[in-house]
Amino acid sequence: MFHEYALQHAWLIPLLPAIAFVLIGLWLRRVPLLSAGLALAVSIAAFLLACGVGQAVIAQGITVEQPFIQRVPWVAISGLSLDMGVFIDPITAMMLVVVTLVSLMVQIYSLGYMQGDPGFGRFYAYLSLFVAAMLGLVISVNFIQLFVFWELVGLSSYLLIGYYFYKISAREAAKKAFITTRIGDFGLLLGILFLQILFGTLDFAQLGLAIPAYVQQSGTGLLTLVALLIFLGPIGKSGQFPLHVWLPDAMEGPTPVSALIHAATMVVAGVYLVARVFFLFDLLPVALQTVAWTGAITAFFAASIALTQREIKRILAYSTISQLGYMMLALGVGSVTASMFHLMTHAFFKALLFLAAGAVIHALHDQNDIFAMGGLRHKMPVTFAAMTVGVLAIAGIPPFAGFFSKDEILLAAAQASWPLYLMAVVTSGLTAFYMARLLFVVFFGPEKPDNHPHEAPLSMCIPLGVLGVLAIVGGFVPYTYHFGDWVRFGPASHSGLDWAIAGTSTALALLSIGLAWLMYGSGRVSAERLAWRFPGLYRLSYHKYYIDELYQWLNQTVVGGIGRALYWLDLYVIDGIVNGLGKLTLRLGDGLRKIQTGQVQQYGLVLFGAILLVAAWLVWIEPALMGGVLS
Amino acid sequence: MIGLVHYLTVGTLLFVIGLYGLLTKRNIVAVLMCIELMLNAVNINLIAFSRFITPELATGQVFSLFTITVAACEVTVGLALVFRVYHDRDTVLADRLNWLRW
Amino acid sequence: MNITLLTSEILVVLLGILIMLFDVLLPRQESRRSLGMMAVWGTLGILLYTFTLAGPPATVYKGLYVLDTFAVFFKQLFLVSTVLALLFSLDYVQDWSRNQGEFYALLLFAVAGMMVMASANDLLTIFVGLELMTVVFYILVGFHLEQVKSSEAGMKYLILGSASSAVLLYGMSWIYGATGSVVLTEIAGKASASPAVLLGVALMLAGIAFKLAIAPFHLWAPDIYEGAPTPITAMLAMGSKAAGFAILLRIFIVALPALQDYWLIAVSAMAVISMVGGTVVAMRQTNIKRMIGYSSIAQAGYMLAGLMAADVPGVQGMLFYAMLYIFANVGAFAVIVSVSQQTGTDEIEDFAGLAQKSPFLAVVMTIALLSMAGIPPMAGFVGKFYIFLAVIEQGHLWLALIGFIMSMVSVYYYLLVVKTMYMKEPKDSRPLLVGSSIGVAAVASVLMTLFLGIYPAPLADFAKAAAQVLW
Amino acid sequence: MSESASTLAFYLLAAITVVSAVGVVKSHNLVHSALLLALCFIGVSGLYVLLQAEFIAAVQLLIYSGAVAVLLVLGVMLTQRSSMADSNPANDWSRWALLICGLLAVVILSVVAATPWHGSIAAALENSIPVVARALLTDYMVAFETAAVLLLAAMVGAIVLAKGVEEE
Amino acid sequence: MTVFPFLTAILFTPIFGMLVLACLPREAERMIKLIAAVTMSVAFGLTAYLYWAYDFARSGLQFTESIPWIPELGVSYALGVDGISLPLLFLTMLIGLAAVFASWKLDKRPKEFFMLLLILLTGVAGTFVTRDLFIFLLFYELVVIPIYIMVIIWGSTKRVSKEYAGMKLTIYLLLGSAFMLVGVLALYLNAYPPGSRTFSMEALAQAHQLGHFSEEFQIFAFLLLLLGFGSLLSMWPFHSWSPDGYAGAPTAVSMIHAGVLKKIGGYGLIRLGLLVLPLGAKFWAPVIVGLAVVNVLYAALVALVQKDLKYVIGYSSVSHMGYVLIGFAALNSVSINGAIANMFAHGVMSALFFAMIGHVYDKTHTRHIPDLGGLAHQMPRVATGFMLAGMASLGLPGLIGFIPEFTIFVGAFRAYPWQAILAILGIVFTALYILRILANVLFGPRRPEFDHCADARGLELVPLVLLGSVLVVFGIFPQLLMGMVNSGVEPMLPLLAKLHQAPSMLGGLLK
Repeated sequence: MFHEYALQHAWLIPLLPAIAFVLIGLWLRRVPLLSAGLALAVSIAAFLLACGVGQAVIAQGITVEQPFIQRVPWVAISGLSLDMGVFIDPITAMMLVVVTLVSLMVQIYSLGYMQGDPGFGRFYAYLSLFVAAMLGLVISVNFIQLFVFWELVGLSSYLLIGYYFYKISAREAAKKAFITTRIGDFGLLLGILFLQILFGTLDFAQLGLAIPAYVQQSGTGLLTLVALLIFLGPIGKSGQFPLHVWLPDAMEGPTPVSALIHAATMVVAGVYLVARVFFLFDLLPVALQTVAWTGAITAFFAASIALTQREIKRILAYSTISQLGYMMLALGVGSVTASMFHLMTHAFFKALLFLAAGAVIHALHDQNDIFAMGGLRHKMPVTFAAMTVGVLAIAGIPPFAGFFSKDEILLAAAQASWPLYLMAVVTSGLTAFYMARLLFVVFFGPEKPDNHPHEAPLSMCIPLGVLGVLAIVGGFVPYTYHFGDWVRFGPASHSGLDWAIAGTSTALALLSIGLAWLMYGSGRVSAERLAWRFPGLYRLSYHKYYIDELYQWLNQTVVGGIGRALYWLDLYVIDGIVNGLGKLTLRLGDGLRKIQTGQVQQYGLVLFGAILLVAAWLVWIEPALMGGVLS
Repeated sequence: MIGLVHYLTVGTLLFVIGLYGLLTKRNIVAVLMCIELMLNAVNINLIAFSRFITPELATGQVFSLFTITVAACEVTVGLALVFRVYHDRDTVLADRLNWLRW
Repeated sequence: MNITLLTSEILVVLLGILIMLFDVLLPRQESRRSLGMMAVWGTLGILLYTFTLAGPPATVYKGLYVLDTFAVFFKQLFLVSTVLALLFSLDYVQDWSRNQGEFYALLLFAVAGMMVMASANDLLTIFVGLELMTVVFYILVGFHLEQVKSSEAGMKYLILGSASSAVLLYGMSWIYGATGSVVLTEIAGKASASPAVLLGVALMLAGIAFKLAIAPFHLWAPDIYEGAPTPITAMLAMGSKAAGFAILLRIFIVALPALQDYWLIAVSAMAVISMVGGTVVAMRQTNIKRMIGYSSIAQAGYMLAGLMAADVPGVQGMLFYAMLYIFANVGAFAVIVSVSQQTGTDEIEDFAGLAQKSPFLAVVMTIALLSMAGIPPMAGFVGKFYIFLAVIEQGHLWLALIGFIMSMVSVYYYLLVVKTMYMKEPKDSRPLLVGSSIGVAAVASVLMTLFLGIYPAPLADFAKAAAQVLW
Repeated sequence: MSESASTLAFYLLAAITVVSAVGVVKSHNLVHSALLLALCFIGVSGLYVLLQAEFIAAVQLLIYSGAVAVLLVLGVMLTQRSSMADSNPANDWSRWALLICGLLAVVILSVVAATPWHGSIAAALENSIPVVARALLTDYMVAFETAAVLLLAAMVGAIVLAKGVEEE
Repeated sequence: MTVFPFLTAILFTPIFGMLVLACLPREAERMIKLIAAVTMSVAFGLTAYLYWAYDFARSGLQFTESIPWIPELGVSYALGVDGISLPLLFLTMLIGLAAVFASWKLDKRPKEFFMLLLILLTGVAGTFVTRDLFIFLLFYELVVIPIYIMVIIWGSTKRVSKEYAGMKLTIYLLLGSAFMLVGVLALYLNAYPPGSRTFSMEALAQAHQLGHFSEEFQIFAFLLLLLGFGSLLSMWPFHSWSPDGYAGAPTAVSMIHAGVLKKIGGYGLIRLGLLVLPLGAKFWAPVIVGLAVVNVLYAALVALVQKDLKYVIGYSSVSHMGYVLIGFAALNSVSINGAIANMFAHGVMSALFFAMIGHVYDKTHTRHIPDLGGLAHQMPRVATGFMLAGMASLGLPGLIGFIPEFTIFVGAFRAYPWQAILAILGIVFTALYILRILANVLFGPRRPEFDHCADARGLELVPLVLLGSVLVVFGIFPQLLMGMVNSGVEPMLPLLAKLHQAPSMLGGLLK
């Protein structure tokens, strides 16, 4: 049985791309076709295996409560043993399918997009590494494995963002991504260490049993701290406020990379992590609240920035941050189902959006500014269609995929607390507005004479088609097939659509789109005038609330300043003491040397002076001392 | 009654006088003379001890004989060196001998 | 009366007289190198003969002159250093127009004096032996008739040396006066902490410390080391110093152990001042002989530190150190002689590029200097190890700490020489030819230095046997 | 000799010795110094006689007052070509030298005073020469022989060093 | 016992090679290099065999040899390796072999260079294989002088002159060793009564168990050892020799010094400090932890503002040694495992770093970071090496650096949570400076002035391949290393358990 085989060999899913990475990286790099072929073949195999795993989950009735687990020892020393393994439950299966599917699409797309690039082989090597890392993360059986692959994901994203390493901006963006996520990883690592110290194990299954018992016994104080530390990791990786700054810059990488990593899959690792260890968060109301508020603030905040951005990929990047905020919000209000559902649909439509944007950029020879585009709907009909589907999906217009998942989140939020719900709803309106703005500016209006766009090649259109279909049906189909029965935490909570909430959000989205049409489609309302009317707000939004500048200052002035100060200390105090001692000795040598005047009678004076001292010491002082001691 | 202490006192005085000369006379020949004074002081000590401490053994007398011999040798060699220095440097002043220093 | 015990001393003196005779008999023009070879082989023969002397202690007459393992150890030490010093004297003195025969003969007389010191068991014999050695050294220091520095050095040495002899003698007279004896073993029984004895101890300590160039009685040493003919500098550093230690140990361990509490503090102060002062001042020297002069002050300090332990291991360490110091010095001076033969001066700058002109000499010099610094696997390390082991065992940890720190600081100036040899480019490209006799001395020094550093057991056992005699 | 006579003799001789020694050091004329030195040696030999060491006294007269003093005068003559008037100057460190010498004298004298001397009540040897002679050739034979070598070496050395001057 | 004396063979192979070199004329440059390479290959091969043949199950010292040497002092020529020393020995030979190839292009006085290199390697290897403290000391200082000569002849003068750098390195370490020597002597004397004294490390450790060392003595002696080993390990504030020294030294010396020589300090702390003077170690542990935290953060921050590549790596090694110190001072089996493993890991990565810097410097004649850039264009292989070393340095999982660091953190967190948190903060700064140099040196626009610079090729690739593959293989299969180390740490478990109750200087104050 294939699904049985797939389940038993699930470890092959990350391993295959890893092997591909090694092979391509070491030997095949120079042969583009072979590289791409190998990477694609491996991706297809991984996708098939992932589907097999999915099938096995359904067929064998693997549930969240009864996952399928394999473990092998990795490191075993006295006092600490770490395993690697496979942990399959419905959430994992869903992630496996999504990741392999999207990555497969991106790899096909890249055949066309990256054609002729000198680093073609290298690109596929990196992609394979990324896929391997991400899949390894997904099937993690314990925290350490998760952390290992978490970091590897970070590495591959570093490599891919910096793919155009000759561009200063790309190089800096890569660095920024790595370091920003590292700050989050610091917290994650601390959290992991706490867990290791507290429970002596990092295994998800074992922790799932141990933590509730611990909470019963010792309360939640320390564990809340642990959970918040762990949450720092997702904040970094999933671009949550305030560590979101790397994500927009990450768009320096090739567009397929943006699609794959910084939209659809990698950034959701944080969300996935929280979902995976929800057994921990679930018991800690404070931690949950933090997650929820972080998510909500991020969602709103990123959307408000996206309103004014000009670069197409940047707008999409902020929308990603915003949507990730949604997912976090969902988790924070306790709905793993909604979060995961949105994660899946978002993967489809965001990949679609990015790939379509990539097609546009590709067609316009790396033009990125949306206001330099315009009227592309005639020349690029496929791309236009794909983009439209994507925009409608993200805006939450029924029956596109986004509608269903977003609705579940809004519902969960509404049930939890009304401020959160309000923020979510407003954000959804903003989302619809800026996405529509993007669509109208790029595809409508007059054509720009300088542009000579052409439709994307077939290899790029196929993924657009596939993802487009998924963006349309990806919400409705799972919804009808009771997604929430499988992907959940705790008992399944199958609630139907709440028509009030759905209606509100849909109406708001349509209104926003209409407003966008007025401003950017037909030009009835001047966007400039609006910006001029609220200069502070506009500038705040356009400059991304100056958070980048803050970090820049922290890094350059504070950290660099401390570094320089310490270096000064090192050079002039610590080393100064060392050199000073050395110099002092030499000076002393010079001084003592001068005693040696060459005057024989001065030598005599010193000589007899010393004799006098010795004699006086022995004859007078010492007997007195000894007498004193004795008596 | 003149006893050991008296002789030792004379010896002491002779020793420090010689020493003073050794340290202050510029002429090397004078310095050599002062060294002889110091050795004589030692001899006074030895003979006095020989008389008052070990009169029957005369160890001090034997010792002083050797001292005299050694002193003679030293002064001989010293004068020969004075000639050499005088030949090389045209001086017999001790404080001019400062080419070797530091 | 067992006159055969004096054979080795008699042979040395006879060898010296024989050389003087041959010097007269040889035609004036003929090279005097043969005399040097005669001295070398003769001394070597006597050295071999001394190996038959091992055995229970024996005395010549009434115990005033003893031949024990301690004496044999030092005699062999003197003979070894003489053989090696003679080997590189051959090249050094062969340019002299005359007096070569006298040079060898006098050197041998000095050795005879040292050998007497090693065996002497009474203050009188010690004094006469010491004077034989020092008077001969006054002569030899001023022996380089063509060098102005030489006569100045000789004169200075004589003035200060005689003064210190007078002090030593004065000290002996007080001891004699207080105890009524000059025989060490008898003094041991009678010495009490009376002022006269203490004064005697102080004056003798100062007098011997002068011979050892222990700070603050060291001021003569750098000047004389610089001015003396190089082989004599070597002998001063090796033989004279070792002989000084021989009598120091005899007097203070055999005769004055009862006053240990009194002299130990003075000894420790002197050891510390020597170690620190010698090391610090040596750092700023530009003349290699002068630098070795200062370093020898520090070395004497290390050896003196062994006396602080005042037990068998301590003395064993001192003896071991004295022996290995011979080999280190021989290596260094052999190279100095070779280099100054070519350049005519003894400045450290002249060693520039030696590693390229003569890698062999550079290696010899490096090993010799590092042995002095006490870096393993050279013998110097083991020597310091023995000494400070004993010192720590007696509870003077601070002294060992100062000692080790100073020996590591001393690496600085030794390395300056190494740097000059290895890093700087040679001033001229003439290859430096190494004379065969110097080569032999250098090879012997390197081999022994490494051997003693890696396998010190035989010498250590010998030194221990020698040290045990004193108790 | 009666006790008072010997006391008187002692003080006289001691005075001669010390005063002439001071003269040696203080005189500005080197020849005067040399002559005073000889006088000092004679005084010392007188003290030896008082100590009943006649043989040593004789040796002292012969070697010191005779040979050494003459040798020194010879040295003075050979190296001093200009006038003798200021041939024996002092250097600038006399104050320090005085301090050291004074303190040293204090130390030594305090020792002399403080030491409980274990004097022997035995009378001096009537004739110490045989005792000395026997000691020289038995107990101190090695030292005696060594001294012989020392004399030989000093002679050879002195000749070599001094000859270097003559021939040039 | 007629077993082949592997350790002696390993120890004497470089000496033998050195003697062969001594006999060659100095013009035979290629021959000299070949012989050096063959020598080191043989030594490396033998060591690798030992690593493979070591029996985990038996643990403890294996491949032992023992010949009485100086019976009077209780010195014997005793060799043996366990799970602590064998990885370090392996590291020595690995880096030694790499260093030979990293110096392949050297054309200034190669004969002397390779002779000194072989002496140096013998010295380092000797400290790891010996079981006798005396022999340990012999080898410990043997290494200093060749390094000095190599620095002054083949080094480079940048911020400080090479003479200064060499002298500072030498004197600094020797001064440190002076304290250590006194400590060792005191140890030796206090261990057993006269007559039954011995320098055998096992016997000294035994002496502690017999209660021969009072607590006061242990505290004092440990301080002396700490001063010596700590300065070798560049413990703050005794670290300032390290960046200057590495900057002045030629590539091979930097590799060996940063790679293995420094580790002798850590090795000594564990072998002597912990096993022989456990109460002393316990007493000083809080201080060491404090200093180690300073090491980590301070050096990382200073590395951040350096302009010279070698200084960055120099300070980076100071920073990493902080982790080793923390691991040591936490005094539990996990952390000590991590400390030893981290020494190995850091050795490999820093050697690779220095090899790559050496290559870059050879070609571009500069190490000034602002002058460099975009080298990935001209030298992709070197760039790969840099990336590997850098990523290992910032503790990327899958490379060798991660598991040791993680283990240290786990162990340290248990004993000193607050200090551990500060130290873990170091990983952020490490990332900052590592990524900074990677970005500035490797990436960025192509610079035409470096177009003539060739990538590593042929034998120059050996260091990269050798060290890089160890980085990756040991990273993916950390048990290869951790299992070995653990077999060395396991015998300490009873000791560590007992130590748990022992008092420390700051009592429970900081805990």
